[in-house]
Amino acid sequence: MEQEVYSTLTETLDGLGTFLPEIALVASILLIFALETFTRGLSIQWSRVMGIGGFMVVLGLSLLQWPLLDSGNSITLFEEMLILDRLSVFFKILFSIAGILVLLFPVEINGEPRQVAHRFAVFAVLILFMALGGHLLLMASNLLMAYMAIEVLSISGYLITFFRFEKYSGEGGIKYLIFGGVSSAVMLYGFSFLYGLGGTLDFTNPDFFAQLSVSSVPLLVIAILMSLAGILFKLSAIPMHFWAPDAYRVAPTGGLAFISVVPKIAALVLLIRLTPGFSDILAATPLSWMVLMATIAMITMTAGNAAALSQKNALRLMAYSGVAHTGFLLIGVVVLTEYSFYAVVFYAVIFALANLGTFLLLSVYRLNNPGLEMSRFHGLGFKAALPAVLLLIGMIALTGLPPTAGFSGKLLLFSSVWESYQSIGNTILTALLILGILNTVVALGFYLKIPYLMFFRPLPAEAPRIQTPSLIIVFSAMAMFLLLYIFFQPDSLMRWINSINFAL
Amino acid sequence: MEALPFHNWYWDLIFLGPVLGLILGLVLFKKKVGVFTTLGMAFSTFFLVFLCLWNLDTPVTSKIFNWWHIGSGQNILQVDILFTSNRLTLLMGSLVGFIATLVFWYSTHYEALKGDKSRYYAGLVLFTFAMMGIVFSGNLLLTFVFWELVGFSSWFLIGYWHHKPEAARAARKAFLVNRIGDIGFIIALMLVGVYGGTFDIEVLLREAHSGHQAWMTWAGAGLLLAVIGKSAQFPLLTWLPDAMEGPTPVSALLHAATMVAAGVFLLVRMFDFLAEPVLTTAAFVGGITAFMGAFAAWRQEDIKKVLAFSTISQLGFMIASIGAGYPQFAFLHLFTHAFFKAGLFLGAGVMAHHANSYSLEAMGGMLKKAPWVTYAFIAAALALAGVPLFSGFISKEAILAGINNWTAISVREGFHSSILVSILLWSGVFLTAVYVARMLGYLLKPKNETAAVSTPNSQLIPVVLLGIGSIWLVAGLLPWDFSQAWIIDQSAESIPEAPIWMMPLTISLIIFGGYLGYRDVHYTKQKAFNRAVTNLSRLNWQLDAIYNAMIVAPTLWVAGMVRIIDKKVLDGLYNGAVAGFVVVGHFLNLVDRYLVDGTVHLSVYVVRRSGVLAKAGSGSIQAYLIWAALFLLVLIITVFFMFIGF
Amino acid sequence: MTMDQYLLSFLIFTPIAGALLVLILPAKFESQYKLVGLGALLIMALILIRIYTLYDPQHGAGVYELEAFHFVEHAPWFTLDLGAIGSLRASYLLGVDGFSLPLVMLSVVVLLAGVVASWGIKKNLKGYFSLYLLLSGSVMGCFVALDFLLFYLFFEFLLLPMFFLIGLWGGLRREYAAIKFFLYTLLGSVLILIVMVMLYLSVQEGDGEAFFKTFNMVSMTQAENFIPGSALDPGGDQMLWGWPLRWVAFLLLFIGFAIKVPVVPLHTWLPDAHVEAPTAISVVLAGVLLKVGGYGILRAGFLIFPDGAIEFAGFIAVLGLISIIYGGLNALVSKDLKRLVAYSSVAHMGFVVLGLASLTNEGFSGAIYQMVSHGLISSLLFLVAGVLYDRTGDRMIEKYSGLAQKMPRFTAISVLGLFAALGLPGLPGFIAEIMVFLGAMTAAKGPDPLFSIAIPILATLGLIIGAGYCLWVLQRMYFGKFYVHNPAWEKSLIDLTKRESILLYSLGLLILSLGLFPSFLINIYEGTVEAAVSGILETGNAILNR
Amino acid sequence: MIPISHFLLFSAVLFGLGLIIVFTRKHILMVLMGIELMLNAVNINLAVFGHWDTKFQQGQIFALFVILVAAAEAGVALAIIIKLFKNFKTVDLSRISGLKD
Amino acid sequence: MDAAIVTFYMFCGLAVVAATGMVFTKNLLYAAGLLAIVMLSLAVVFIYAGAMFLAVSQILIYVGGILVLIIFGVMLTSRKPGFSFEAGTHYHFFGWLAGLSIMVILIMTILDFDFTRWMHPPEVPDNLSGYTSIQHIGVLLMSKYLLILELAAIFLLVVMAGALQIGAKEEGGKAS
Repeated sequence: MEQEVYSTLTETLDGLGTFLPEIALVASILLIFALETFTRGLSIQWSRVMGIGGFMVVLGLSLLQWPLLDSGNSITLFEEMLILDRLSVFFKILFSIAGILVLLFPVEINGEPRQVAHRFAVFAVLILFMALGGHLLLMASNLLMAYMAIEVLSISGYLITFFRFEKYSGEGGIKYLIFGGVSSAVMLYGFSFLYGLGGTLDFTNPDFFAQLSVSSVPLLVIAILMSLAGILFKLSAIPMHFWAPDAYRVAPTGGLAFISVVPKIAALVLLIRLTPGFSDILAATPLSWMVLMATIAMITMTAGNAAALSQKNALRLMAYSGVAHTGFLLIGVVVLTEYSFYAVVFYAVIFALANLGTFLLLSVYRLNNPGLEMSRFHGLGFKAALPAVLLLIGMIALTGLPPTAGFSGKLLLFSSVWESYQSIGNTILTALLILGILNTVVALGFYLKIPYLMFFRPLPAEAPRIQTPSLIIVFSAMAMFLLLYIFFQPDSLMRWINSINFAL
Repeated sequence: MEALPFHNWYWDLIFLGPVLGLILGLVLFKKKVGVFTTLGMAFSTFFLVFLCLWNLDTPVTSKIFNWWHIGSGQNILQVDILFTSNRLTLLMGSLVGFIATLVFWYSTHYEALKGDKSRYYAGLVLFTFAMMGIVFSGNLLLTFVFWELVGFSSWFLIGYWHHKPEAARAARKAFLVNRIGDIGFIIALMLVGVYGGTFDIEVLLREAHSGHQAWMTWAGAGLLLAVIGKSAQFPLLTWLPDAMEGPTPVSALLHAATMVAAGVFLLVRMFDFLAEPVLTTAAFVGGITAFMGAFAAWRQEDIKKVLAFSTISQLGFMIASIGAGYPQFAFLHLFTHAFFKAGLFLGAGVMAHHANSYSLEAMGGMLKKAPWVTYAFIAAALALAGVPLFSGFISKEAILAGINNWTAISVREGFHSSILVSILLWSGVFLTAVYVARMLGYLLKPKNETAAVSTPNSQLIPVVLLGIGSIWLVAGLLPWDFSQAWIIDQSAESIPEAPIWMMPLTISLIIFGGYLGYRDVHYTKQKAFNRAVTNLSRLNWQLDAIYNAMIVAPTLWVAGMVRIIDKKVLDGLYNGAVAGFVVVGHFLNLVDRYLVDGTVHLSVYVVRRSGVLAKAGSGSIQAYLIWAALFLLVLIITVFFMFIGF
Repeated sequence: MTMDQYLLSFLIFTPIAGALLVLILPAKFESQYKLVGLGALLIMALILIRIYTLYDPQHGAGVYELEAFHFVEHAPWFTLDLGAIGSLRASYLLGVDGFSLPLVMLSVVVLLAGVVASWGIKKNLKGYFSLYLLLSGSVMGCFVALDFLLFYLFFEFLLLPMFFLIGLWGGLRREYAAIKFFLYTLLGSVLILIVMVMLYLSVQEGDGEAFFKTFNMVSMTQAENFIPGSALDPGGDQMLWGWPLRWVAFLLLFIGFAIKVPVVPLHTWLPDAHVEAPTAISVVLAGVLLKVGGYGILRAGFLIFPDGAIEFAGFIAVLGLISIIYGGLNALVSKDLKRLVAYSSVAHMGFVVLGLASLTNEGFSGAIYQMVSHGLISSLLFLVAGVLYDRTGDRMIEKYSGLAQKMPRFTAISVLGLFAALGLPGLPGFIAEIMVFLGAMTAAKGPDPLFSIAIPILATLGLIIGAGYCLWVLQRMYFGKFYVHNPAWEKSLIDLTKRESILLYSLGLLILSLGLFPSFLINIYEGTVEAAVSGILETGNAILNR
Repeated sequence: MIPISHFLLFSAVLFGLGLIIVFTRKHILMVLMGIELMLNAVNINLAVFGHWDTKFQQGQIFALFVILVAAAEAGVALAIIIKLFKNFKTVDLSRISGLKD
Repeated sequence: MDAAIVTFYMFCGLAVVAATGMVFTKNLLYAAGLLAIVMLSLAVVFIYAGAMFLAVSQILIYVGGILVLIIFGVMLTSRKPGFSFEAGTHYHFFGWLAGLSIMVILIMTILDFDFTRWMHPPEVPDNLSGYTSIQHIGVLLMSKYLLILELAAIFLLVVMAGALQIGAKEEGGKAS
């Protein structure tokens, strides 16, 4: 026993070397706390610098991990708690970049200046914390770890949602929280059965799925469905998406950008890791994983689009847009072929990029229009052309039209569906393909709504002056440029993705 | 006579004379553009006559250049610019040139054309040019090009006084009705191009000569349809009377040598190509038209209308003759008709100038006012009526003989209804005499007005020339023997013998008809029957009303329906597709409500209908949760059913 | 001259550079934007002249071999590694053959006319001219791209500038029209996208070492480039819902492009878009954009899926016939001059479809000729409507009468345009239509029971209807007693200005010369047409009889 | 020896009751209590399954962390509820509906 | 029947009755009390499941922490004159439908399941024979689950900071 403890601790210590990015995240959190506590409080600028610095370090460390892992390699850490492979490193890099951008957003915290500074420090911490949760979920190979990571993401999400400190913050936050609480309880209930039937929490352990597949009965199906609930909640897929519009409506734009990207992608990675096992064990039941996921994907994208059509608020619109995109991301896990894996990773990157860029621009408009009501976008395209045009590009990218990488992403995704249809021949795939493509058309109806209002409606007489913080414009322009660039040179991104090992 | 070597530049002389005249006139002396154009036309005509003298019996076809072609090797379809000079084309060309020259000349002092005449002469030149094209073209497609150009220039000239709504309407009607006929031409072209593989008329005629094929019948039928349109035959005859809205010289040109003659000419030209059924149809069409036109001419009030219907009727004679298998006689009649009809129109123009009106009532006492013109007019009118010693007698006699022969043969072969054609034609002869006499009666009715207006020489001379051209000498030396007419190519086909009873019968019909017609001038009693006849005649058998009710109105109705389909159904489909999965029951309501407001509103509507997902009723988080749970339940229950084997 | 290799790129990027220039120039130079636009288009015209002088039909027909194309530019674009199923390669592949060159020429002319017609634009010049130039570049790209992805890119790129040009500078219901246009066309392009996906997953090309999935449209035309067993393999028998997959793909592609053409019943976006768009944009829309549809059907539909083309020829011909009659009848009852012209476009493009469906030399020639001639004629007619609209702001036919007395020159050019539209011989529409008729008649000889002789014969009805509405317009608007609905217009109705005269007369002259000298155009494409037709029939029948 | 299924049935009942509370009660705190009830039900499952996992005791440890997280969540919830109460003067979920389209 | 087993079912019954009471009671404070009863009963149930450590934690954290927090919440949010601890219900039909059906389905599936694998008592590995389960868990927490434990620490720290920041009074006199 002692020996085992010793070896475990040694392994843990050894593992720390490959855990540096997360350590850096924790360190920055602690550092900000320490400075906040032991000085007279950090100014906004300093919090920002600290947070961004932290993310920079994380970014650097994550980049260092990339060559460490050959494409085939994966390292398990902390007694099979975590698994480090290129997939997780890839998204860690993305998360760090997202984190840097998110901290650059204009401060949207209400309150008296000194308090705002305090609050911003906590906000920075929460962003870092959410990134930590994201990292852990990316690497999770254990249901306990996954649960903890999901909870980290959730709770930091609830808190971030509140961090505008306005009247409705509480409502959005509590709705998010209740929904999250219930869905995590449901998920846990599912996990408990998975644990009980599988005998272990470590889902990379071959025993786990082997044990599970012995007991292929309704209970197992229910356990899987209930476990999915929590993951779908993080993905904001239907039917677990209801929190999104309300939470999006009140959350600070920066935090929102992070919430809309990090938990979603991290949960997607978890789902990617679970998919082979789940689809294997479900193969023995009448419920096929492919049909299940395809159904959820179809419903999600369709309902998300349909709901988005009627929105009058840009943030709610973005919420439903996120829902619809979840549907598209789920296409990738319907059939997890190598191609669809590449496609979905590609799509996720593009989605993150477009979403971040769009939120950056929306934050500009939010300075004068805190609720981002669409009715107040009228004519702004002529008032300030540059952000409007950039927003247009972002929206086109989200729609998935050329010449933006959104199109490349959709193209690859649909191609992968078609390719697997060709090899499998399941008709639900054609349905998925057709519905997905039709949804692209429908999506146009709402994505272009804001640019449409900005260009096609006259400017009201008492139009507010638009502040255009140059830094934000520069960064969003960079994001949009990247979207254009990746369309023209998709191989620049694909080369990276190709070196991720699909075998997981 | 020894034939001249034929050079391609001859065609330049033939075609470009009036064009150069026009251009020269426009450039040099705009006021005298008419004179220049007339000179140019006269030059071309002289050249044509000259060619007639030398080259009448040596057919030449010259290829000017390749216009376009499709394909290569075996499958090539060539469209060459081909011009053919042979007996028929040269004679026709000379005729067109002659009449055109006179009309051009006449027009130089035509008072109703005020001010700038360059537009008018441009139209005339185009008209003649196109007609020449039809005459000489050796390529059926090219013929069609000119054919349409004739249509276009007639549209242009009929609508010359475009500020008059009637003129504009008449122009449109003329072109449209012609267009209907042209459909036949296009179908013929399609068949010829696809099955014949060439548009070369000579080749086609040769091919047809060596044996008729089925497609030729249909192509011929198409051509006949085109001719029916262009030559104003039944049932497409309504446009010609309306075309009187144009200037009178234009009418003269149109009736005599260019437009309507083109139809007859085409049938003559393509005669070998036409199959038996087509010809029979043509005979009937011609017979019916000859009768209908003559009847319609009977009670007209307007001298130009009388003349217009007479043209229709005479064209009917020609078509019937072709149908009976005697294109030469048709051509002979075309030839004589050109002279006297041009004379009639030009004369009528002068007289109308004197009477300040085209109304027959106003025409009295012409003999005093413009004696020479009136004499010429009477000569031409007598020719029209087919009075012996005038050209019309010869040609009409020929046609009647031909028809008689054809009927006899047909009846012998058991085709008894061919008698109808004979009867119709004879009645046509009779009615012609009636309306000519009636017209002359009005003309000669004494009237006590002495407002003498002098007639300029440029008008007097053409009319008189044409009047002279109406006597028998124009056709042949012997005023009673059509077979000796110099136009007739004796070698070409068998010339039927006229039965001995024919000439007396015609003459007596003419005398009787003339008597009746002359009495008709003074006929004032208003009997119901008489009124009905008058209405029927004056309104041309009510054809306009019938066509309006049967063709125009239904077409517009269909178009309106299509419009509604377009607006309601197809737009509705679009809007409905945007609406997505809205229940069918809502569909119609939807279209009505959102047709105008459009897509944006529609999508909102869709979501209001299907937006339960977004709203879940109350907007409360627990409702959301319940929805999610129900969703999960549905999933689970589905799975259970799957387990059971549902 | 080495620059000659890159002529096509210049053609695409000159207007795009112009657009950038307009964007960069500060608002101070606002009045110069149109000059930039004009300059860019003039440079394009010069490039085009250079292309035309260098173009030698003897060099090759194009269609099936990349070597036989002209001015080919081939550069790698990107290569994506897709894991187990191999790599995907897209290239920057440009080239013209007899199909594209006439349309390129047409586009340059129409775009030039459009820029002159835009002279009167007052609102937001920067946006207008930059979008216009962007549109010009995309149009060029559409016609010269030989890589499907590149083509699709340009095809989609037509959409957004057009959306804004209609939606921002259009008439009263511009927004409705813009959205409708957008959604319709997007639907079409989505269908095309599906087929594109199927295609590139099925076609491969090798570079000596390895095989790549490719977007190369020229490679897609050859059966041996299809991967055996792949979805669209001509040798395979993949089915979808009981239909051969290749047929399904062909139909999707056809519908996608048919929306753009437009073919009844997918046309309802067109009248609205045309009516609401500003004059210059209507001109471009009718003159160029519709042709992209026809070109797409030919290049992507018929050449890649010859079996589908043969199989559905009758069906397509019926659609073309319906378009002809249906568009004509609609035009007959249109009250708005622009709407009338728009519906006449539907009818005229129906001839294109009918010609293509005939799968004969004549039909193809006619279709291309019709595209060019309709491009010019409809441009002229839209400009005519625009002249009137500029004067009075109203285009209702019933509100005018006797315009000929006030505006003789305007009337003259209108007469030319309308008679060209109704297919008067001597004008290009006639040549195109007669070729289409010949083609359809030839095709009617074939075995397809649907493609009967009734189709060409019924199609001739379209000519009567066409004459009906054209002449009716002339009679109602131009002839008769002078009358305008609003007395104030009497003063504003002046005859053509110098700019308008130059524009309209030169277009008229072009139309006339095209009508008189068709060989000028036919020579460019006849070899291509022959190669295409024989190729389609050969490979198509080979696939069908397999 | 109590059969494992009895534990599981017990937990299922508790879980269901928790769900019903979450669904039907208007008071936020009641909803929170419902969630706690559900989490407790989960813990029963984990604990009872963990009984057989003697080597790593994952069940118990999982349950432990569930309790921990639940506590944290309750803390956050309370903080938000207090703010909410300040702004809305109510904690009745049916009356907190400022965010609607 | 063994008295221990009877005790187990008693506590189970108690918990279920208390939970059912929570569903129906109008008074918040009663509900909190009932929740306490449920949790305490559960602690007993945990012992029967062999989870001593958990039982202790349950009492400590749940009853001592969370429940107190909730009662705090109840008190803090009822500072209104005339406020009774009443809490209404809604969504009677769909709420009960969804909840009950899920419950029934769960019960049915559990009844359907074959639990023979869990019939035999757990095997204790040799190297653990000397330890109690509480000791074992302690060791595990410090070795295998060290990472999670640390994470939990950070978790609590951050959540506390966040919750404090949210719950703190507004500065500058804007406090309400």
